[in-house]
Amino acid sequence: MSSLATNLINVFGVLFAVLTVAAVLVYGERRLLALVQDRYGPNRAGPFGLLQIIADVIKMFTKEDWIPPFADRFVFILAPAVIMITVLLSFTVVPFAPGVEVVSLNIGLLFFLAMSSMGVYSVVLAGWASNSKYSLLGGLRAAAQMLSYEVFMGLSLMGVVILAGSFNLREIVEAQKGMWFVLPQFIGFVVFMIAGLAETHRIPFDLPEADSELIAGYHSEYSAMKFGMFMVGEYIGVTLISVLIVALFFGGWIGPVLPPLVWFVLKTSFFILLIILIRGSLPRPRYDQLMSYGWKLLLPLSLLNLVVTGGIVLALG
Amino acid sequence: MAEVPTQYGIILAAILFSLGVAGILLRRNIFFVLLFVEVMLNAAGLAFVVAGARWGQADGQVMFIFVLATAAAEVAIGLGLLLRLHHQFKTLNVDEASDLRG
Amino acid sequence: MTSADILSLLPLLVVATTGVVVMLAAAFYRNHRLSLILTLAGLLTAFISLPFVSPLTPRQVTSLVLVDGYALFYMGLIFAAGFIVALLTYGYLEQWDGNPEELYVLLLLATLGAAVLVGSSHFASFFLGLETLSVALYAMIAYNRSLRRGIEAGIKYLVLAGVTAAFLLFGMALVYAETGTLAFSGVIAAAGGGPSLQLMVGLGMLIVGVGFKLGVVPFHMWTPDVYQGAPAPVTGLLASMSKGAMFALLLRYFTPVMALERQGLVWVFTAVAVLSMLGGNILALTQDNVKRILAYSSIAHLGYLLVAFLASGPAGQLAVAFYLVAYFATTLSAFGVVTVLSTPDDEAESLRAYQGLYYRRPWLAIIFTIALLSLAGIPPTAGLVGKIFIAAAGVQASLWLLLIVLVLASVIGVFYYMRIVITMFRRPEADVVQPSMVRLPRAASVVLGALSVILVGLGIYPVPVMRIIERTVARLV
Amino acid sequence: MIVVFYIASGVAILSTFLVILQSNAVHALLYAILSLLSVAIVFFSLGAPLVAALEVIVYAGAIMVLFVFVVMVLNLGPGAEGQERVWLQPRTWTGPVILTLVLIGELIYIFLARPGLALGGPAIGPQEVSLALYGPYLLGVELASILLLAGLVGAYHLGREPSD
Repeated sequence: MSSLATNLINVFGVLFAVLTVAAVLVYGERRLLALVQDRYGPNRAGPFGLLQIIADVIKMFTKEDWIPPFADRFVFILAPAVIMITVLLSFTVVPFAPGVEVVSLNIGLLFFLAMSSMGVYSVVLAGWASNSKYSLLGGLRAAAQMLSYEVFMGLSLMGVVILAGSFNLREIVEAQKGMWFVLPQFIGFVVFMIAGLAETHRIPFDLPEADSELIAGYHSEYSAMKFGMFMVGEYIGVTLISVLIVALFFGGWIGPVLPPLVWFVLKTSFFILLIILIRGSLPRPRYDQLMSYGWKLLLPLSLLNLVVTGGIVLALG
Repeated sequence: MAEVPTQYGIILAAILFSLGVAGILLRRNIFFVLLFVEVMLNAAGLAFVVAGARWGQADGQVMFIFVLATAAAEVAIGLGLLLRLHHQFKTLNVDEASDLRG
Repeated sequence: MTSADILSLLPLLVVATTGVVVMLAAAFYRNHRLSLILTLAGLLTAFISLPFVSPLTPRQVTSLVLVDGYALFYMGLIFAAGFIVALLTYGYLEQWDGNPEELYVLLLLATLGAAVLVGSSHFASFFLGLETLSVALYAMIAYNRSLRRGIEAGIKYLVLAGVTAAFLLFGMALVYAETGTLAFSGVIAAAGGGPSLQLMVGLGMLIVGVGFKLGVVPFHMWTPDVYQGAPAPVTGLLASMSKGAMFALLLRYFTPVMALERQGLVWVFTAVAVLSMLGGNILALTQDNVKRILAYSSIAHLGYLLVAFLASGPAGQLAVAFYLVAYFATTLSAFGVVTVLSTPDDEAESLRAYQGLYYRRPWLAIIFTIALLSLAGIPPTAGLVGKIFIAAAGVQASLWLLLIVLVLASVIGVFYYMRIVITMFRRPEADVVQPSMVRLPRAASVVLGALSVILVGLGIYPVPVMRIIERTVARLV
Repeated sequence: MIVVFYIASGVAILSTFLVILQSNAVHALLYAILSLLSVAIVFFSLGAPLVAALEVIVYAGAIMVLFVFVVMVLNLGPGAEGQERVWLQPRTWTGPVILTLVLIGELIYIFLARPGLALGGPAIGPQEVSLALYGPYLLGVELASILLLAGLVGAYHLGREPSD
């Protein structure tokens, strides 16, 4: 009975926390970007513009939910749901602190990779179902980009798996008691971070949406709550990448003095802020640059990392 | 954990395999034909995993991984050919794209 | 894996390395001649390494590959076929405006797949070798991607081979579910414990898969179309290497299974052999396209080989080995002639293109004639000696029905082979537009000449080859 | 786990069946993906978590995306369905369907005919599979890489634009 209650608390706690973070990010990102660009950002609604979040939500809920007549209705509705489901499901395997996780899966990391590979469909299907050429091009770009960067993402994590000897995220965190994996796996960390940005198609990897070329790409035709789901999905994705970076490379909840959960939240916030600042500072590359960067630099790098890590672990017995 | 009688697993694989065969017999669009080849390969992989589970060996899963590699290679070439076919014949229908006659 | 293990895999490793080297060379510096030279060097090294590996055999390298005299013999045959096809390809693609280098990479990978196939002792290596061969062949068949029929043939082969692979795999999985082992030896041992219905279904699916690859009746539908649509040298490869490797494997591992389950399987194979011999030869009579005729002829030849397979025993092994040597040389020689008369965009395949060949290209016509005589089994060629061996094996096993059909089918076969020969020697009519004269590539002419010498040589004095076969293949039985 | 197996099996069969009936390429693909996902759950219930994950990552997540990719490249919008509908007329499908039903019936009969096949053992995790893969099956891994190389070179050659 008590285990059921704990489970329920964990499930809803995680769900609530993640959605709250996403909502706050909608506001936080704009404020932070404004700071970077030396302007105010949203500052009218409420103190420091904090009520802007509520205003945005109301706007999204009350707008006309329009499905273009030329679109494929079924797929059009399905696409935004896919991103929400896959990203939220990924959170189930993340250990936030001892005892605070939804499920301890022995293939946790693979589950995350599986979900992120399913996430590709939301963008691709949205691009196809909209039945407009900008969306189609966006969807095509997204399919190629996400499929490619998934490869490096998976490979970059295998070094961590070798060191921890497990796919289970809890065991991976516990294996970092002595040393954070960011030290031996620095290359893995860098590649994972870049691939993570590409997977969530954030700037500088936002070619699938690229406002200036594709007028928002795959979600050109989306409005109201469906558009909202894409946006929230993106913010949850950013949170997920940060959470995983912390769990895989920065010792998860491990830290002195403060309670574990606080450490986890602090570390995660740092990476979320970092990702937002990256958005504020980097330009978008050309599409071919993006692909050749991935295949010609990141792939050899992550393979090298894997081979060297495996070799050293073998040599040390 | 696995308390499922092996023959049910094999039957599931057999049904999926047969559906794949049916799809190939039914469809004349090369796109669907390739899709059903994948369905059949996947069913064969399933049968391997079931058989491996029956004997408690890892071999079945290893074979599944090889099947996966095969499927990937087949799809890569198959879809490449499909794009060429569409380019040359302006159709994906295998009956229409038929120059070779004896 | 010990160093002796790795050493005994040397031929395979050489071919695999060459494939990667040719690919990397093409990535940095595209040069047709360089690719050819690397390919030839690799295949030659692999071939030369065979006798050096031979003292180490028989050796089971992991449970996947068994390197023994039998495997090495057929590997040698496969490497030789790859070598000849590479040489023929060079002249064929010399004037082509596409990229020829990838074909050599694919050729090497296909050769590797076939070599693994004959050395496999496990479902995994069987299947992976077969798929490597097939996947490389898909791309090779459709190599001239601006040609509609090439693409069509590629798709046809891909779909059928994909379905076949699925059948094969499902059959393997069922056998595995019954026996609990994936190694051939284990499967054969387990099958001896009393055949169950499930096992029979599994074996049946395996046979469907194997039958498709061999292109025997009733799984032959793809053969003529694919032969016609593929580039001529690739067709040669398809007819020789792909079918030969599969047959070597069939002979090795199905013979013991057959011995266990005498009745059902023997009848199945007998029916397949009869249908292939008759069907192939009769269907060939109606054709006007040389490549299609050769396709049907290959169906019939696989039928002949099945007779030797059914005869089994040392005589059968010997007959199959010799017949495959003769068949490889003959097929490659026949498709070699087609190759040198063709360009990638204009294949010399209609019978008309061969009219009066003797007056334009006397040597080529004579070489083709020798090849056709060998296919028909007329003295003094290797084809006749091969057929005699098969007949001898059949007599030993008293397969009278099959022998009668064999003789009957051979007689029918003579008609269409002679039709091509007569066409070549008939004076061209004045109004027929002569096909443009392509320059005869030097490498190809040497190869074709050598093949003809081998064909006649084997027909007159087959003893040396017999010795090699006895030392390697027959030693097993 | 038994219940999970049966439900997932049911979904797999149903969705594969629906693939056959779809005239729209993307809808068919969606059902195929659903079928693959439920097969992944079947794997999980059989105690094979690694291949369950691989089924999703490689099959559903990579191979099927390629199919969608091709649909998008060819721009097979909702208009391309007419031809497919023709093929789904009763007179074209009765033959194959009867054949398939017979096939399925036979297979079920054969595999149900023999009772008492042993139940599966304990779950076989990623570690055991990896040890087998890089132990006795090492040559198989190498061969699979060669196979993928052949696929890569072939697809590269076929897919390139003719101009370069």
